[in-house]
Amino acid sequence: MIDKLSWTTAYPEVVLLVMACVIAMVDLGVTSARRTLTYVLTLATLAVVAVMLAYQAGEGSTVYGFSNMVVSDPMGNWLKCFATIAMMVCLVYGRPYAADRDMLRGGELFTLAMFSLLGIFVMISGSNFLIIYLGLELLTLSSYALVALRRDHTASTEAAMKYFVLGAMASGFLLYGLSMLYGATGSLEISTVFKVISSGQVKHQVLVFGLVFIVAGLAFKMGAAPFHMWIPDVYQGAPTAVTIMIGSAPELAAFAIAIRLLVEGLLPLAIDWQQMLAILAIGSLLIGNLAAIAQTNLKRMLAYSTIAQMGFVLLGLLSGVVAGKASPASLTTAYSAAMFYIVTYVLTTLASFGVILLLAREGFESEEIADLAGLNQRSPLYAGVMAVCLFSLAGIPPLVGFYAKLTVLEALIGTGQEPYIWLAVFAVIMSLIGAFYYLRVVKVMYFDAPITATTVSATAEVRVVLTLNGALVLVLGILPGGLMTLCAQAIVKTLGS
Amino acid sequence: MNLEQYLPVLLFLLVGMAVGIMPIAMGWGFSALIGFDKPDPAKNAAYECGFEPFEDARMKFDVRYYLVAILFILFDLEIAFLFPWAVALNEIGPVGFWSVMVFLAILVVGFVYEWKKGALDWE
Amino acid sequence: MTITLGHFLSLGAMLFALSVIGIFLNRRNLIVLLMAIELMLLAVNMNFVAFSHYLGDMHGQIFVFFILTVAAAESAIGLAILVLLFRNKSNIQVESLNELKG
Amino acid sequence: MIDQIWGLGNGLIAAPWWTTMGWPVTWALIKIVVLVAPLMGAVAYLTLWERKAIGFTQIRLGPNRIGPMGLLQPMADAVKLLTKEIIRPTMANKGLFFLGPIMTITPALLAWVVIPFGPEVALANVNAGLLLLMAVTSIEVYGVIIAGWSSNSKYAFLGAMRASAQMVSYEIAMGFCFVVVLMVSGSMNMTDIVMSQARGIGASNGVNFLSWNWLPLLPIFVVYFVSGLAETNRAPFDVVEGESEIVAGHMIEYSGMSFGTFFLAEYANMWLVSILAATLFLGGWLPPFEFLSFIPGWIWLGIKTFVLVTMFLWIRATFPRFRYDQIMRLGWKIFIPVTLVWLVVVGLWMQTPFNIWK
Amino acid sequence: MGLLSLAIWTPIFFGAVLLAFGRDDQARMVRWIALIGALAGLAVTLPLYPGFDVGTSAMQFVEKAPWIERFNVSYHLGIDGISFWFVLLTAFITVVVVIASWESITERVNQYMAAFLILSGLMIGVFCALDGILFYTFFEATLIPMYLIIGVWGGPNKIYAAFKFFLYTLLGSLLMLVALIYLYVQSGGSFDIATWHRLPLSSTAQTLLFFAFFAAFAVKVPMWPVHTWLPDVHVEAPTGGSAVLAAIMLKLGAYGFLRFSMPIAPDAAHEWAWLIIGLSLIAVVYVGLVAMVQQDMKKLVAYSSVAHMGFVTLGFFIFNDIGVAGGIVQMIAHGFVSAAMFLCIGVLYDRVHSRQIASYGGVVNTMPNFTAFALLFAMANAGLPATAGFVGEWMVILGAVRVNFWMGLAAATSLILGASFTLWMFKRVYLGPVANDHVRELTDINGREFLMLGLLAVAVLAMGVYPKPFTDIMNVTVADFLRHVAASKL
Repeated sequence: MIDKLSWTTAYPEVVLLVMACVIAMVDLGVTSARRTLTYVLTLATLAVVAVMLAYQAGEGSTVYGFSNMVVSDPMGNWLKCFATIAMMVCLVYGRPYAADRDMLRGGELFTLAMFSLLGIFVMISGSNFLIIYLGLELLTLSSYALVALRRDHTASTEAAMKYFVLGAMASGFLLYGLSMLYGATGSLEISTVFKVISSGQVKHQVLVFGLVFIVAGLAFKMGAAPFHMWIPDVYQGAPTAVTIMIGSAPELAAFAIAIRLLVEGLLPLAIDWQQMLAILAIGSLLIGNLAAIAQTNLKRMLAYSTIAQMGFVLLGLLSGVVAGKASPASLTTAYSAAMFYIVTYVLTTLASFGVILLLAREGFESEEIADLAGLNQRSPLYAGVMAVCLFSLAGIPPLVGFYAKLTVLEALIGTGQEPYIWLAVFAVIMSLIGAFYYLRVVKVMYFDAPITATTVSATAEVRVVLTLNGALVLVLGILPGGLMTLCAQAIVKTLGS
Repeated sequence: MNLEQYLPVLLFLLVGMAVGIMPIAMGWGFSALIGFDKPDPAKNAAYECGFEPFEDARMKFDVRYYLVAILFILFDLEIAFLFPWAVALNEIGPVGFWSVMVFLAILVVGFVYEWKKGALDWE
Repeated sequence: MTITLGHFLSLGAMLFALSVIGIFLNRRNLIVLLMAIELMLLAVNMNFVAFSHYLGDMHGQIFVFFILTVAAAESAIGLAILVLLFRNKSNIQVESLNELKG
Repeated sequence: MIDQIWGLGNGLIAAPWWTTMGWPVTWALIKIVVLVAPLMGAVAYLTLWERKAIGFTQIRLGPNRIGPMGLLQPMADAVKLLTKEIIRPTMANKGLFFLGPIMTITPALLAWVVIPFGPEVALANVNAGLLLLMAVTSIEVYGVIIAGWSSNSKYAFLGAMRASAQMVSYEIAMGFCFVVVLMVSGSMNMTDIVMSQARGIGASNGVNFLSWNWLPLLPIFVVYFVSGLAETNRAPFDVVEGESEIVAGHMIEYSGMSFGTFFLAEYANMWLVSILAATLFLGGWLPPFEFLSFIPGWIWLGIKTFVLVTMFLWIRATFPRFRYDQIMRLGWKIFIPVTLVWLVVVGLWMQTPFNIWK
Repeated sequence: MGLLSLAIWTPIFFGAVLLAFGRDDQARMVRWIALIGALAGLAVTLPLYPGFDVGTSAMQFVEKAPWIERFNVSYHLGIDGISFWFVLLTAFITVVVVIASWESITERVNQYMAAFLILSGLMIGVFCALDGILFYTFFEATLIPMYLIIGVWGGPNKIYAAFKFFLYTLLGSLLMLVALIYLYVQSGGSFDIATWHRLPLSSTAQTLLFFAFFAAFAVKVPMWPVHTWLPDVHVEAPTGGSAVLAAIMLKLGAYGFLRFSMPIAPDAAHEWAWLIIGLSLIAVVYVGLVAMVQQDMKKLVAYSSVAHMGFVTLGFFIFNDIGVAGGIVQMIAHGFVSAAMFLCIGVLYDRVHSRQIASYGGVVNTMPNFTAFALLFAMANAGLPATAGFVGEWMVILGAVRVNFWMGLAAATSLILGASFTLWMFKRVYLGPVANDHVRELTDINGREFLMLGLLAVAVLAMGVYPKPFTDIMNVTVADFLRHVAASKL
């Protein structure tokens, strides 16, 4: 029975879990205020895991393990790899911030980050509803705790509470949908569910009933309107070092389960869920972009921008099946576009929150847009990084955000369906509105006079990583081909069968 | 399934409640009958060592009680997990056994962590 | 009268609806919110157990087991956050969650 | 004989509703009454025995005025409690205030439903017996909390907090004890648990008691029994009602029979813990030596239970009260690790060829 | 690396170097490096002229390399007779602008110079790109440096102007993006512009595409009524920004008409030509009148730019060789002339810090050399013969008359209007007695300013006197272009 487990599918998870436990134990003996030992161990572990994942992903094979409970496929491995790297970057950026705010009294920031990453892994790997659910909960439970990590801060605890209530409700919705699917198909296994639905023996109404809840739950997790309520509050209220964690790697996991559930499991119902996603996408683009204009808090603005960006991801997801027919080409185009979008979005988010983290000092959060005033005079480098990110989010070439939008629009228009083309036009107009509020931040950084003359200082590792991160947004913009091909191949190999 | 075996459980539940209610009802009845039922404000006031009650009794209390409650919930569920495993231990072979050992190991990590963090101290 | 799957599902749906209503309409106490969330998970459990029984498939009940555990962990974290909130705000009214908006 | 009575009752009314519903219910009720009535008697006389036993330890007589050797003392106590005024504090939540004692006694009685008094002699021989038992006894803590909360008195409230924290703490250790027992017996059915103790080297050689669970699971047995003390809030774990600190704890506002109900529950719980210990660790109704098997099983069970319950009294007479922090430390930092370790030890043991529970 | 790549990346490289290593306290060195970068950028474009084969309409100096293989996007560069001069023009204007900004910019010089150099490279990229996405990338990327140039170094109302500039142009170009992707899908997965030229399209599709492109290019040109951003931006932009904006950026839009709208959707172009012509005539006549009443010199020149660009679009959409060629010549000429006009205003502004016509008067008394240049450029702007402005306008008017006399007449009024507002401004600013103390204290242009105005003056005169080299290069291409546009795709 041992040999049926296929441990190879779970090596990264095992390493991560063991090391998370070890680090939790080691941390008990660490007395340094900045938790250097814990920090270094965590980063080393994550680096090892990332290499393992990249290696597995590079092999490009799909392996099922643990009696078909988990799957290790290229898409999942790449997403996990990116999530690991994102988490490393988050920790590098976040440590000085956390140390200044008494969040490193224990090593929880690191262990919880690792556990949430483990949750992400499990979520991405799950090929069974149960596993996906467990991963999701591991992720969200760790996230709740992370948000509340700054114990004496009212806004953080309030954000944690809101996050908790809405997150738990989202899980409830998702579960309810899953229970309906289970009842209708008699299986928790995604591939079996797919087969049963494809056979057409199941009542359509029951499936759609379940589907509504699943889509609602997913929309909650992704932060798509009208289920976006938690995003602004949590982004704003959480300590920025945690906001960056919530805003980056988990988005990859949300994307992965959307693919797993909707595509690998419920593709025969694509006509139904594509309509739902279309509504969600329109709502997200509309609400995200319009509400962002009114924000004065940068984190909150970026939260609304996240909602808007999720609208684009949804557009990618919904353009896979054309007129009820799923051709491999259209599927690949659509889902690899969405994957490219989400990966590059995470990259950009990391850098933009990294700059916010960098500017925050002890007792000063630097989260109002006005706090960035004259950043260009104070530090042209970081102003440049931020500007690159903002232009990228706005979708201006030659930055990577443009190619993300391009791929998604291409997928949409490639369907050749008139409603989809109008959707594309709508998305384009909305991103124009988006450009406005991103520009406003650039304006503040470059055109306004600085409030303080203090120069921006950063530790060496933050400086290097942040510069690389910003440069990557630009370089991937100039040479996006590699990542696009990677996404496409990952999707082809994963969904090919 | 031997659901019919649960009929006595239900009946016993009712009897148990009756046994709880009856003495109180009887006590009530007797004291009313004999005439000992004479409430007055002082008698009906909450006990406070002879003082007037200062404030509402539903006050803030030590956060450690919450902590105990939270830890209890978690550990109790671990036990709930162990129950079916323990029952089936002879049938599930080494894989089943070692899976739960891993589970217990993680549990122990958590336990040691909270111990070292002082969550179990009551000082 | 025999109890069919439909009855269980209706009960599950009612519980679920009640919990959603509880979350959205509750304007008073956060503890009630936590309870509504637990209720939601119980409604799902009801579904799973009913399906599992009528399908003759064990997996649904295993799922319930895990949901129960997760629900416990969730309520533990919820309570912890609640305690923090109470320490910071000195009350746990839903209305007091008003610092973040816009 | 029992079968004859069953047949007699079944033939009493020749209607389907009677044979399918009416008679089984009546029959079950009869059995319940047959169980509960002696139990209440045992509870009542446990109070007398407690006072007598403590009297002996302290070289005094104990109750000796009412009836010969004070044998009617419990009756007198009952009459006194019944006629006392039941106070309803002004500030209390009335409904909850009376729900408290009911919630305490109901589970204390309900748990008895799965206790086997002999082979096939249990009210409900359910498969998930131990689970049901654990579920039911867990409800007890609600009674305490409700009582403390509804009284709206600081002493009651603090007492309830302490009591519930203590009870839940020891419930974990107790739960782990159950798990270990389940591991070795492979069933949650109480009868099966007893029967599993009838196998082994000791049993096949006529010395049954060496095959009982108490020997291989000695640490677990000790932990279980001490946890039982704490669960029932008995001395030396009775800080809940520490007279010098918070008077009677969550029961402070209760009087007359509503107070008496708490006592009924407490003593019923003592019996329950004892009989459970006898069932899980001391072979239930099994005789200690094969040659003693002519004595009926229920007598063995009774003897074992009585010895254990007397241990409660002995311990009360002997030990000073723990401080609260000591109680919590014992529960969390000693019992849980001990049970965890023993659980792993037993688990590993069962994986080896030396497994004695095959 | 081919010549075109060099032309694009040389200035961008220098810009990046300035951004990375330039420091505010070394402004002098930064300026020199910028000048070297601009000159290097110009130098690598010069070999294009001898290397260019005037006898063919095919793309020359072609470079092609796969870029984003996933979407079949390639790094595909090439120039033909239409785009040839714009590459040189851009490189040339960049040099002039760097010289013009030598002293007037004192803050964050490295960023300023870098922005111009990068902008220059990107604009050359637009003219060279033969791949839809590459074109779009360069086209859009120009927004970023220009936005920063206006916003950071602009006038008091710079932020409003910068936003207006960015959002107006972005709106148009996003619709163009949709059109590009649509074409990609229709062509079966190609972003190659030449492939698109040959792509048959239905009438509806052509119309939709035409208007999608129209949205992008009309804003950029700018055509009436979407021209309103231009005066605002010109007023607020720094001198160099205005010069580049007027000289090159407006041409991006007009160039887009030639490269995309007309060859890809020729039937729609014919069908909707009346609209473009109408709008162009409105621009020429109405905007000319508007220019007349301006009090602000920059605004006046800005409006005159709108009017002149109206000529360009008019020339394109009358579909004959003299009209199209005239339009292109007009674009080049306007590149020189408008840059020169803005630089002249810049010279005055640097000294008096006012752009109001009323603040000046009798400048000729204190700045005779400068006034001579100003007179030349004013005459060119008014389209007087023997200046660059004359050639293009005259060709367009000729073309228009061939199609319809009244159209030609309406277009010709612009000669009168142009002369009136330009020369009237010249009279009020330069002629007459010294108006106030500011003017009295003016000093004449120094060597640097002389150099930059001189360069432009040479260009303006050369083009006006001997336009043949310019038209020679484009003749074959334009003829071929017209043949292509005349053929229906339906």
